[in-house]
Amino acid sequence: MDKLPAWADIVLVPLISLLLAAVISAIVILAIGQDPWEAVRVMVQGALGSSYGWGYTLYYTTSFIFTGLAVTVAYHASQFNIGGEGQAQIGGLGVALVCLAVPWPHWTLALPAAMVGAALFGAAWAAIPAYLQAKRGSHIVITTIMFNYIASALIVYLLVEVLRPAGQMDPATARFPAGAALPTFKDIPGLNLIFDKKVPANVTFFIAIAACFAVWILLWRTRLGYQIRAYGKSERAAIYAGISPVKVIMIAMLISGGLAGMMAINNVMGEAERLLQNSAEGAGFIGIAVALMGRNHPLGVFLAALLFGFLYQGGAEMGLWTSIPIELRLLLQGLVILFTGALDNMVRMMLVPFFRNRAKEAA
Amino acid sequence: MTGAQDSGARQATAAPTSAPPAIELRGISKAFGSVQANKDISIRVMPGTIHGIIGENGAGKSTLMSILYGFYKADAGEILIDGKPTQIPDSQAAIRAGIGMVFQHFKLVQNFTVLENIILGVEDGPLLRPSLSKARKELKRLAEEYELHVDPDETIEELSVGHQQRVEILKALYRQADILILDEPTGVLTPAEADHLFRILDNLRQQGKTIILITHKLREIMEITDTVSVMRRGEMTATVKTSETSPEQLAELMVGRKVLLHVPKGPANPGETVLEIENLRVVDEDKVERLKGVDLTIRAGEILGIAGVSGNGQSELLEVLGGYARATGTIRINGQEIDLTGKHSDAQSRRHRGIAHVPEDRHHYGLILDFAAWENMVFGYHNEPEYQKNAMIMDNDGIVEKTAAAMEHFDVRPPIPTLPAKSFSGGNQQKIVLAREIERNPDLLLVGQPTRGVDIGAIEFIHKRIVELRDAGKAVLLVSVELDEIMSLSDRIAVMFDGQIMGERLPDETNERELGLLMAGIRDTKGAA
Amino acid sequence: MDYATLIQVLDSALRLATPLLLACLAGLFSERGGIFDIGLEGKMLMAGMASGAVAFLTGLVWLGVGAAIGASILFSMIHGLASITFRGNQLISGVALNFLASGMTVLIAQALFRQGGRTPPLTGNARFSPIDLPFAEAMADVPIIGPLYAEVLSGHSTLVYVALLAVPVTWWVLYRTRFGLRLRAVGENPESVDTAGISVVRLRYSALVITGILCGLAGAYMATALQAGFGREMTAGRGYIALAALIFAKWRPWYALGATFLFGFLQALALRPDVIERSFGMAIPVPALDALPYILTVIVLAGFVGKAIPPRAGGQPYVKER
Amino acid sequence: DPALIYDLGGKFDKSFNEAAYGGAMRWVEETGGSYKELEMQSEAQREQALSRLAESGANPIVMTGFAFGDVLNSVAPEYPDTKFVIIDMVVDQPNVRSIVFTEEQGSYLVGMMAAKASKTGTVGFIGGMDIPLIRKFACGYVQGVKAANPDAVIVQNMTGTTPSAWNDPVKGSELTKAQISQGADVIYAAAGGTGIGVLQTAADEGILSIGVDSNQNHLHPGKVLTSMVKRVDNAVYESFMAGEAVEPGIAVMDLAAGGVGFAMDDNNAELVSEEMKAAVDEAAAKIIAGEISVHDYMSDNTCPVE
Ligand SMILES: Nc1ncnc2c1ncn2[C@@H]1O[C@H](COP(=O)(O)OP(=O)(O)OP(=O)(O)O)[C@@H](O)[C@H]1O
Ligand SMILES: Nc1ncnc2c1ncn2[C@@H]1O[C@H](COP(=O)(O)OP(=O)(O)OP(=O)(O)O)[C@@H](O)[C@H]1O
Ligand SMILES: [Mg+2]
Ligand SMILES: [Mg+2]
Repeated sequence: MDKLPAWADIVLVPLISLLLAAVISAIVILAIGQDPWEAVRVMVQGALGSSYGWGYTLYYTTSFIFTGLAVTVAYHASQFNIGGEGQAQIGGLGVALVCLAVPWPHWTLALPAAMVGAALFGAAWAAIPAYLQAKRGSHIVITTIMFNYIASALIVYLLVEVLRPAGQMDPATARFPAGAALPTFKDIPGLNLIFDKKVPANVTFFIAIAACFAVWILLWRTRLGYQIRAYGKSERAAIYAGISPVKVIMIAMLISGGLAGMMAINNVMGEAERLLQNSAEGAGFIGIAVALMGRNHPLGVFLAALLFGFLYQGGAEMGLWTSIPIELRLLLQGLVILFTGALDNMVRMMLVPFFRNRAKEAA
Repeated sequence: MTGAQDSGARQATAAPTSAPPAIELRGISKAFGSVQANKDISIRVMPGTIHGIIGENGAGKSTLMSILYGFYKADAGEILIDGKPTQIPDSQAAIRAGIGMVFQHFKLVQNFTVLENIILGVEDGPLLRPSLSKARKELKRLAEEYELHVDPDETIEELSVGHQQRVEILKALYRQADILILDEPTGVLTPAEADHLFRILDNLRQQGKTIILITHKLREIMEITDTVSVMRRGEMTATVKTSETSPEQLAELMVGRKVLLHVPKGPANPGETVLEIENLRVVDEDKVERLKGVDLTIRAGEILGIAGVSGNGQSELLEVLGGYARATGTIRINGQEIDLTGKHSDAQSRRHRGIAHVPEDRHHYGLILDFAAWENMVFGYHNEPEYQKNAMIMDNDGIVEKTAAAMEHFDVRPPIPTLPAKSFSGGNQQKIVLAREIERNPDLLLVGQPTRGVDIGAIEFIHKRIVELRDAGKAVLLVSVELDEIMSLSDRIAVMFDGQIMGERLPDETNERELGLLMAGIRDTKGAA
Repeated sequence: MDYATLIQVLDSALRLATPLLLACLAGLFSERGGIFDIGLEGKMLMAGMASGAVAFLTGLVWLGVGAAIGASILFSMIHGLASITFRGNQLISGVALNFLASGMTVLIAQALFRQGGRTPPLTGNARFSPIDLPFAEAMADVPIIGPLYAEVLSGHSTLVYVALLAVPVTWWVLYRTRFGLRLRAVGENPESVDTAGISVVRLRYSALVITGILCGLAGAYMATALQAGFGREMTAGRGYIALAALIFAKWRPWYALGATFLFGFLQALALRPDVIERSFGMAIPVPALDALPYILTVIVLAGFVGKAIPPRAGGQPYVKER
Repeated sequence: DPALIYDLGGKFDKSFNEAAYGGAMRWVEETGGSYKELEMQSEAQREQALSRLAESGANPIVMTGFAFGDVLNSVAPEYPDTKFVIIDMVVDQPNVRSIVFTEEQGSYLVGMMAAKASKTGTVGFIGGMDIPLIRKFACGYVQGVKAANPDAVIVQNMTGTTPSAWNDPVKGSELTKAQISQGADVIYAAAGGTGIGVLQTAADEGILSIGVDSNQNHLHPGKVLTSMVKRVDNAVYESFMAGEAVEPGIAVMDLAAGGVGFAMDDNNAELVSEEMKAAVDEAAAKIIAGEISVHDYMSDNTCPVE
């Protein structure tokens, strides 16, 4: 197959994929008798048109950064972690246990503890599939899917039978103590000038950015990252270099699960302030799209998470203010994953003739 | 197998010269991306003969045969069967034209029975039962006619490799092939199985079948073929009658470069023993014994060259020493025994013991093609303290600097450390690997095929470096299929054949002819077959 | 558990196992042909919506089934395009199609009926009604096996029997026909098929068409037999349970029947906490029963109870020339 | 504009949420006004939905379902100028109106009808999510059944313990079959969207069912004995009518106020005998008069009869 220049592969292919997804979505909107332009307008206005909208967009972005990074780290070790959803939910359990165990006096103390809880629980949930892959060759994609379901059953059980306070009807934990409440953008000096209303975006956003940076350091600056990437590129070469496949798979998946779990800081601790059923709300799956769009690079993940934060918030607004159902964003999401992850060769082939002509002209 | 029977058979079935060739290929070319696997190849194979094809790894033999069998499409050229131009767009067409092929890597379905494999693709209708019973009968007949006995109800994964090969041959015969292609059939066989195979092939020839036999083993060529073609780097370099050639000539055609490169090097000053190997044995995944008790020693300041046709155990020897294949026996480095199976039997431990390794296959082992040159420059040594900034972070800037220096030193072109390895040419990729391994100043350097696919200028450079290392008092184990490389670089030569050391020679006291015979597994230097 | 209750639970298990069985056999064809399909869920969902909509609009359930098959095959073909023609990542394609289905079904149903992504309730000929097997009445009084026949086996909708019939048919096709031989071969070693002069691409697409048909039936069953209309996310993860059952069944048709019936039985039990409590003397949490199929599958995958070896070529696109 | 948020069962659950929708539609028809509405897709969306509607200036904001209670408690203070109305839950905030129903009374009446219509003497109850609110339904129902036929057997099942229990018709259908096999020939479904499966299966199997919240008699004419109507529609309608002037505090919609009752129409006319109707009407009158007191499960979390 003809090759594309690297920049086209990194920038153009995702953009074209996005464009294709958008065009098809627009056709679907037309087909159900609605106005695509109106949809776009409502989405942009609702997600980016006000500080309030941004407060939501950035909140979702934060979640998607974590799950996107989770997929990214695993990807570099050539592991496809579809278990972000379950890992994020179990991470939420970790957060809830930490937050409820101690009457936290101040969030600055609660946050680090909750982060540890989230990461440990998320990592633990990734550990079994990782071990089975590394040691017994059980396909990690299937096991992580199974673990998503097991996670949600476990959470339901715990919420209904164990963690629900007496007398409460809905399956949820008690509210976290006030000392564990994370400052939202409205509470942060400086930012409160822009965000004058209560928005869900909170300090976790900055932790997410730090996580992007940390993942970048990990993958491209540390020995461990070097080994992860080397193993991911070529198992045979890794063995020649004395890199242990079992170790790399385990560590990469534990980091991946930990990152997915950390997402819970944002939604469970920062927003809901209690653990609910299905707390991850599909963010684990969106992480796949984010990582694919972001070409498995933290910077790309950040940008793609922003895009998906926009789509998610914009989609919700669209569901609210137009008669286009909110499910359009599932469609869009599916299309983006399809074009960037599965039909990427098709997109490339569409571009090849263009570059071939240009190469000829140049010659 | 006895020579008398052989020659008798050959005379009995010699085809009349007037008949058109059973197969004729004209001007076949085939490229895989940038790799030109076949370049303008023409060949004629007469009916009722066995035609051998020899050539180095990657010479393009399998590709050529796959084209004949319709598995690949040629970029150019034409195919004539029995003198008639024939289109072979897919394997179905090849089967219809009476061609059967036994691939180097068998194309059998592992969890199918023999019978199911036999009928796959030539079923007699939408239901299996009639085809199966017909095949069962036919199989019985073929088994008797050609001494090809296998249990039709056994699944493939339960069969030995030799029996699997029989199934492949039966598959071709069941499809009424008149032309049978066998791609390196003996590579996976025990000597006894190989002998049996040759009896079968001889039998088939007597029945009038035409056979193309690809092999690396000169002895086999001499024993059974009527004519032989030699391929080199995608080209057909010669076709000769077997009776009019000799193993030495073939060895030269196959591996030898006409221009013998002169490597300027002084006499060796061997010092302490660096490497001792005793009774080293390796059994591979298919339970085939690849090393059958190898004993070797190398001293400091000495280059030991291992000559041999590829596939005789050299790769396994390097892999065991490099730390990524399992073995039994004893290996000592500087007098200390190393762990062959336990916790320290990995590649990292070997490097700590001062063993550096230039692997035979740089694309799959030596380099990560997507990594930049500087990242490849520490590959395998990435844990060394000198490449770290602190406990966690690698000293990337430092590595880039060191890489730039090393690239300068090893004349890697272009000397840009940030370029990905895949964008360097083969020769320059090899220099990157060599730079990495030699710059570490190891006690023992393992080098596999250091100049495969490398241009003349680079070869000279690489050779010079290896000699320099020796002169610095280090031990070098050199594996190469290029005889003249072995001859000109080595201080001592060991010849490997069939997982064993056939003998050791000093380069000044031997010649290519003698080595060629040893490589062919023939120890008696006077009475060639 | 007394016998009458057991009969009742078995009856319910058979109903609940049917969509799993159809989807599991669908996955079997695809994966035996070397194409991993985690998009069973999405195809079932699409099929459910299509059958609910068309059955309601035409009033004819069989047209609904036809539409279900059509919709499901369409998704199968997208999967084929991605994983066979363009050699993309089969797993990602499956994930994407599941998302697509979740969104698309609601969008279409909402556009057509404006009932929040449901299709209107089906009545009369727009829906399958139970049929009684011959002699069910007469057999009912025979001890032990009578109720088993009359209550458990008899009195289901046509598609239940289609699903049960699909098991021997699948077995027969797989092991007794030329197509089955080639299909199994292409999932194990596509080169063996290619060198035999058979088109790998055509075989794999045919397998996906069958997958589409069976998933279509599974979805149609959900919307027109088990329930009377399509509802948002009505498959509720059954596609994934079917996938789990497929692994549990080690990609074999009769085992698939066993595995899906077991999982159906677990689902039926989960509906009857009272029964569980009575027969086990303690309350087993419903979530534990819900999770059991997945846990069992992981155990099988881990190779602790007889290793599940997937078709060897599964998941990898067939690339002849690099 | 006013706004309405539906709970997880969805707007067209033919039951609880659809009743709310009906009220809103009535308001639209009469006033020609417009309102915003939103359907919950997941637990975690509730807070966002509330604050987004409040943010958009909607007033009053009506929400159906107890599950909003917790989030409303934290959102309401953020928007002191917005009025909120929550149905089925008491939230003690100065700008919240809490509307609760005496479901036990309505359930009592349909329980009586069930007992009278049953030929086997066994009747069934299928609840949605297992919470005190639904036990309140069950308890009232049991009391009514026992009042009409002290020997009656009542089979009870809850669909589940999570909100998905409101929208699981398959499970509703299977539970119905199970109860039929235990002899039940009248089944009362208090389970939101899950009830669709109950009513469907009851109709398929030829037994009677009792709908809930909305008048569900029309779903299977001649097969649904009656429906325990809970006038959620009135609650929504009145809240919309009152607009921003909606009065905070607790409002109890009981039998006397027409908040609950049983549905009679052409679809079930033939199923309800004169005698049955007279008996139930009489009981209703006595309840209103205070002569019969139906125990409220939620008052002490117990039920006097099983
Ligand atoms: N499917 C393929 N795609 C790309 N390149 C290929 C393919 N098959 C072979 N090649 C390349 O074509 C060249 C010739 O390979 P071929 O397999 O014909 O060699 P060979 O003479 O049979 O070698 P060996 O002795 O190792 O079997 C090699 O460089 C090989 O890497
Ligand atoms: N299997 C492969 N995968 C990726 N790239 C390859 C592969 N084989 C060769 N290349 C690339 O194709 C190009 C040509 O390779 P090749 O080894 O033929 O070099 P060359 O032009 O012969 O150079 P030199 O003269 O140094 O041998 C190089 O960029 C090489 O890195
Ligand atoms: Mg070959
Ligand atoms: Mg070269």
